[in-house]
Amino acid sequence: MTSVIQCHELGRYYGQVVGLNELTTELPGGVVGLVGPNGAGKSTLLRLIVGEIRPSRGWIKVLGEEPFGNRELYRRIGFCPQQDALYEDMSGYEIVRLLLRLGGFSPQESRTRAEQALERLTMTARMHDRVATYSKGMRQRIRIAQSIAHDPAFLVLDEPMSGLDPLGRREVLELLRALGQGGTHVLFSSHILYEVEHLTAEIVLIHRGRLLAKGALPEVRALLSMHPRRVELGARRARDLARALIGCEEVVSVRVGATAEAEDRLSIETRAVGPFFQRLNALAAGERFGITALRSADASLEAVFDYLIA
Amino acid sequence: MKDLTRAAWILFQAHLWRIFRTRRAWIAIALAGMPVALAAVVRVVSHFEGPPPLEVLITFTWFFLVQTIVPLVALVMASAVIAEEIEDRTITYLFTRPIPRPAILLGRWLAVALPIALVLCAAAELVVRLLEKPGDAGRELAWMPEGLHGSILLTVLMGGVVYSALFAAAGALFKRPMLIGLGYTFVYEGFLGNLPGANQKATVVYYLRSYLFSEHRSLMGDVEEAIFSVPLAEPSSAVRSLALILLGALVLGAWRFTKREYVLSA
Amino acid sequence: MSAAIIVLEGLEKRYGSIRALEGLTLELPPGPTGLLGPNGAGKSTLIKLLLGQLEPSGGRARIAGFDPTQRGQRLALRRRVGYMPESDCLIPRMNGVEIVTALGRLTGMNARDAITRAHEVLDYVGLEEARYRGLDEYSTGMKQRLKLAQALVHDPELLLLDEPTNGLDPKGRKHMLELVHDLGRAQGKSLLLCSHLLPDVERTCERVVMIDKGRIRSEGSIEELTRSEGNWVEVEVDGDLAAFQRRLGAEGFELEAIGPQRLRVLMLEPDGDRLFELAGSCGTILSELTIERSSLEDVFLEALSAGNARLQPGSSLSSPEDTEIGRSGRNGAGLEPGAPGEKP
Amino acid sequence: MKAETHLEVYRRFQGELRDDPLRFWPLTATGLRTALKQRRALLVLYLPALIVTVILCFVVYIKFTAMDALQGKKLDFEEQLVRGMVLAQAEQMLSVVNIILQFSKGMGSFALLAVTWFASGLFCEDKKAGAHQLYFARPITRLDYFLGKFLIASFFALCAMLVPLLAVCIVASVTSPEWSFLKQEWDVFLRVIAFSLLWTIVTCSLVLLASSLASRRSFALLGVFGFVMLSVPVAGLLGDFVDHDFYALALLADLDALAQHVFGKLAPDAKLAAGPAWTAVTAFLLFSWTVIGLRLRRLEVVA
Repeated sequence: MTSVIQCHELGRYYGQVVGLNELTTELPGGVVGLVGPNGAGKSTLLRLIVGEIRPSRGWIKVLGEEPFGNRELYRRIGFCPQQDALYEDMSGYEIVRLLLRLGGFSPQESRTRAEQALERLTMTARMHDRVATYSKGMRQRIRIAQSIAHDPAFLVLDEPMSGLDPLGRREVLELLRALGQGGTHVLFSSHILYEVEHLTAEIVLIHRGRLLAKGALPEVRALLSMHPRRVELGARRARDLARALIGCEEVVSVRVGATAEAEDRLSIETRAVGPFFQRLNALAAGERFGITALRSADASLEAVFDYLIA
Repeated sequence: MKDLTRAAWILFQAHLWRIFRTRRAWIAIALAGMPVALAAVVRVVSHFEGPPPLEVLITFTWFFLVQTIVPLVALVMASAVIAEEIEDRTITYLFTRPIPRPAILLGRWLAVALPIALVLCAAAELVVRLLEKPGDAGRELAWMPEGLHGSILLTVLMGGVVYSALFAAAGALFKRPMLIGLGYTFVYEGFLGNLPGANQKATVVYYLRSYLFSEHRSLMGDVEEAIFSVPLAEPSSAVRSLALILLGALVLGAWRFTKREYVLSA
Repeated sequence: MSAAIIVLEGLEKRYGSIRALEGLTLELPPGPTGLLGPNGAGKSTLIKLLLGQLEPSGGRARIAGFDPTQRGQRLALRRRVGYMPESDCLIPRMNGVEIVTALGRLTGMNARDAITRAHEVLDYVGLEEARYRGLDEYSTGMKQRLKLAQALVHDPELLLLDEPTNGLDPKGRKHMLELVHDLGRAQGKSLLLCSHLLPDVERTCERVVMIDKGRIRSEGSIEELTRSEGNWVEVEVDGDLAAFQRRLGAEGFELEAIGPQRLRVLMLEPDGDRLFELAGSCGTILSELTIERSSLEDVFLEALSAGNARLQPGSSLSSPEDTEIGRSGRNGAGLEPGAPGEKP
Repeated sequence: MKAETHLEVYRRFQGELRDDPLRFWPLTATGLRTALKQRRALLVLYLPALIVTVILCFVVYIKFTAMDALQGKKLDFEEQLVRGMVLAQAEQMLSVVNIILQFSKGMGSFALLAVTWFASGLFCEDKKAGAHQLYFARPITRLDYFLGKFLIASFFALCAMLVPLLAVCIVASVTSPEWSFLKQEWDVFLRVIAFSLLWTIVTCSLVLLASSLASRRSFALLGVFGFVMLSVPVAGLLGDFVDHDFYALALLADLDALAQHVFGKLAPDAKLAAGPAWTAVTAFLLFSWTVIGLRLRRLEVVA
């Protein structure tokens, strides 16, 4: 996977306020989720990638080229901004067609591409109405449509699902997945971690303007050795299972029945999750503990996020 | 250069008649309509026969129309050309297209300059038509000195175009173009333009005045005579200076617009 | 306060020819309830009715003991209802404490009560020293918590929260959800939570009401709605998946692959031990074993598509301020309802 | 002492929520406190007014004392010179009532300025910040909201007019020999109050109308000044060419005409008679209230 973005000591300051503080990294292709608390520098990074602002220090290369002021690069990049900004008195179709024309397409091709993009965002029925009459979800679809209409090689979206209802959210997730499978590199920022996890395992975590973590979620979780892995179990003979498990040297702690009605609940912390599962399977195969549930409790992106941002 | 003209042409087409869907256009039309309405009232109810004395015509066309309404209409419509895109943050879409940024200023300004010119010339024409009495169709505008009607229209047209370029550029240069524009029109030009002395040459209104009155010296009346002892420029040189101002404003605005990073608040 | 705080019987609301709400019959007991529905389903019309800002066009309703058909009561009921608006809203030139105090007094509190109560709710939502600062120094999270505080200042029984976690980062959302959870469960307030983030609703609410095109599509406790019929068990397998599948097939279990390492096995009664034995016998390791429950999202999408299927042609349009005619005619999301998509 | 822990995070509110008729009053009280925080603006606007008031009181004081000193008292040369000069000046001055009349006209335009500065943001800033969503979720009606804001604006107008005028009247009564001013001209107090209230209503309605129409405070400011400035030439032109009654289109002309009329001093040959001024003002008030009512109706329905 060629790296889509390379940056070296990339920094950006607004006066003393730090937007981004010395980022040196390479971001892979494919679908990547950019996460981080408010004000961590996500929007700043996206704007640097799209070349809307200039780095204060260091450099950044997107698809091998410096983005700021680089007009030709915009033929290969699609950008969906976070702000809800559109030309209120034009129609969705007119906006997408105008931006395609400015993208260098002929009038006929702009027409067909605009229709296709709006079709893909299920906006065909309302595309000729004025944007002022659109709901929040429809405005969001127009913003996404204009970013994919010219089939960019690299698509950047700043919180693409904000304001959408559940139907819209699922549609946009499916669209991004399809684009990813179709070979388009997608980088999108989002605050809704379970949606990011639902779409991709590749994440980039930024906090206070610095890169905190990068890569596939399971690997990132494994790197957090200072946080032993928590596994939750449900079993009819919870205490017997607990006694058996406390014997394994990978197990760091066992909690039984933390709350009254959770008598059959078991929560285990282990440093090496692989060997632990082997030992558990061996035990469970040997003796009937009445296991009804087995789940790793802190492998989700939310858990990793809490550990890193804490 | 070809990219610039192509992008400017596309933006010009896209935004040309769109301005009339915005509230700004209706405010501008209302402004332009005021002199016309007043002229109509004066015409219908005025108790002097025949065409009104030239002073009234000059009052309407020069003082009221060219010195106040033309800059105001240009300000209301043109100052938003870039400023609105920035404030509404729709500029992001244009910045992420493979087009030279000056094309945005040029294209959008042209799309506004044309309607401004139309609205103002229509207003000027109506005012002049209204102030001459019906009935004596034969003489029609005969009472007007040779060529005054034409030069009034041209002055209004040039004023509209040059002012709109100035205020469009102001939109790219400053944060609050409306206030800057008002300040320029009523404080800088209103004040400096009427002060005796060579400093008048630094205002657009001087060149407009030169163009309109250089051949019709007598029309300016005694009051103006005292103030503007400064010799008026030749019409051709006045037009040349106006063109220079127009180009200068657009180039400065485009240069600043390209260099400036619009850090849109998150 | 066990009685239901909201009782709607055939409540209707028409904007001219458009029927925004068509005969809503609903009882809202204390505790947190989620109000779900696509854009333009009539949610905001319902909120306006519950706030006593609109006069119902038909049907009867009792909101916090008041009857919204009479104008006087529509005003009085706002003393018992707290509203947290969705969009950004603040009173210009005032800091946090001043805003909450002013709104408290506007609800009928005297000056002293308003001040003490303002500080009380600002402590509750966790706005420590920020309460004295102007709102331009507030982060989105702090603004959302301030909006919640102003809704709580007059201690209403009913709370209407419109997208409280909108635009918040994960930490802010966690904090807001904890507050909502505590208000609904521990403080026993009746709470109507509008949100498009269904997992958030799943975590904080006990019951859900799904609305689409002005009608209630489905209603009930989340626990019942998401319980799946047959007891399918989902398993994550490390090692030779095919061998394990063959072994299960041999034992006569009905199964289905739902991902690179994930299987779905139908078991009469969920017996993990048996699965471990079978896994052990063919040398594979089970790293996850959960009883399958459909997510609230699936239930929601199914309710919508079922609603669309039963839709008679030429039915009512959705409420005017947010029409999505093009979309509402379409059958749910691309996915078939109840299809085994990955669970979030 | 029995140990107890109060860990309950959320305490219920024991007080009661009164439904008193003055529902809008908190809106005014909090609005005023916020507006009065603009120290600089208060200083810049009201200090000159204060100075003018003090000067005028002094002039009135001199006028009366000079007349009093007239009835015999031997004076040396310089004193005579000074008193002669002052007396001459006092004589030129019309009677005290005319002073007050001119002063109230001056204060009328100053009130317009003050109200425009402090009140032009009342509606549009609320709309822009979304405050209406908070207000209308409370048990207040559109009328309460309007009254609350109107009283904020009137406070600034009354401070600009009523307070200075009454001050001058009181000084006049006190310094006039044996309260003669009070005995003969007691109706001036009523006229001052009547005119101040009338003009307060006019200025506040105009500014609130602009505020309800504009999307930003600066536009509302522009709108008020624009309306007042433009109405003068328009009224002038129409008045000259068409009919004298059209002078009433200029708000400032109405100010003068109404002041003259309220003080019973309307000169017969005045350019603008009282009648058209009253009709213009009442028409304007009705127009502005209906427009404000319509604009507030759109604000009310919240979600």
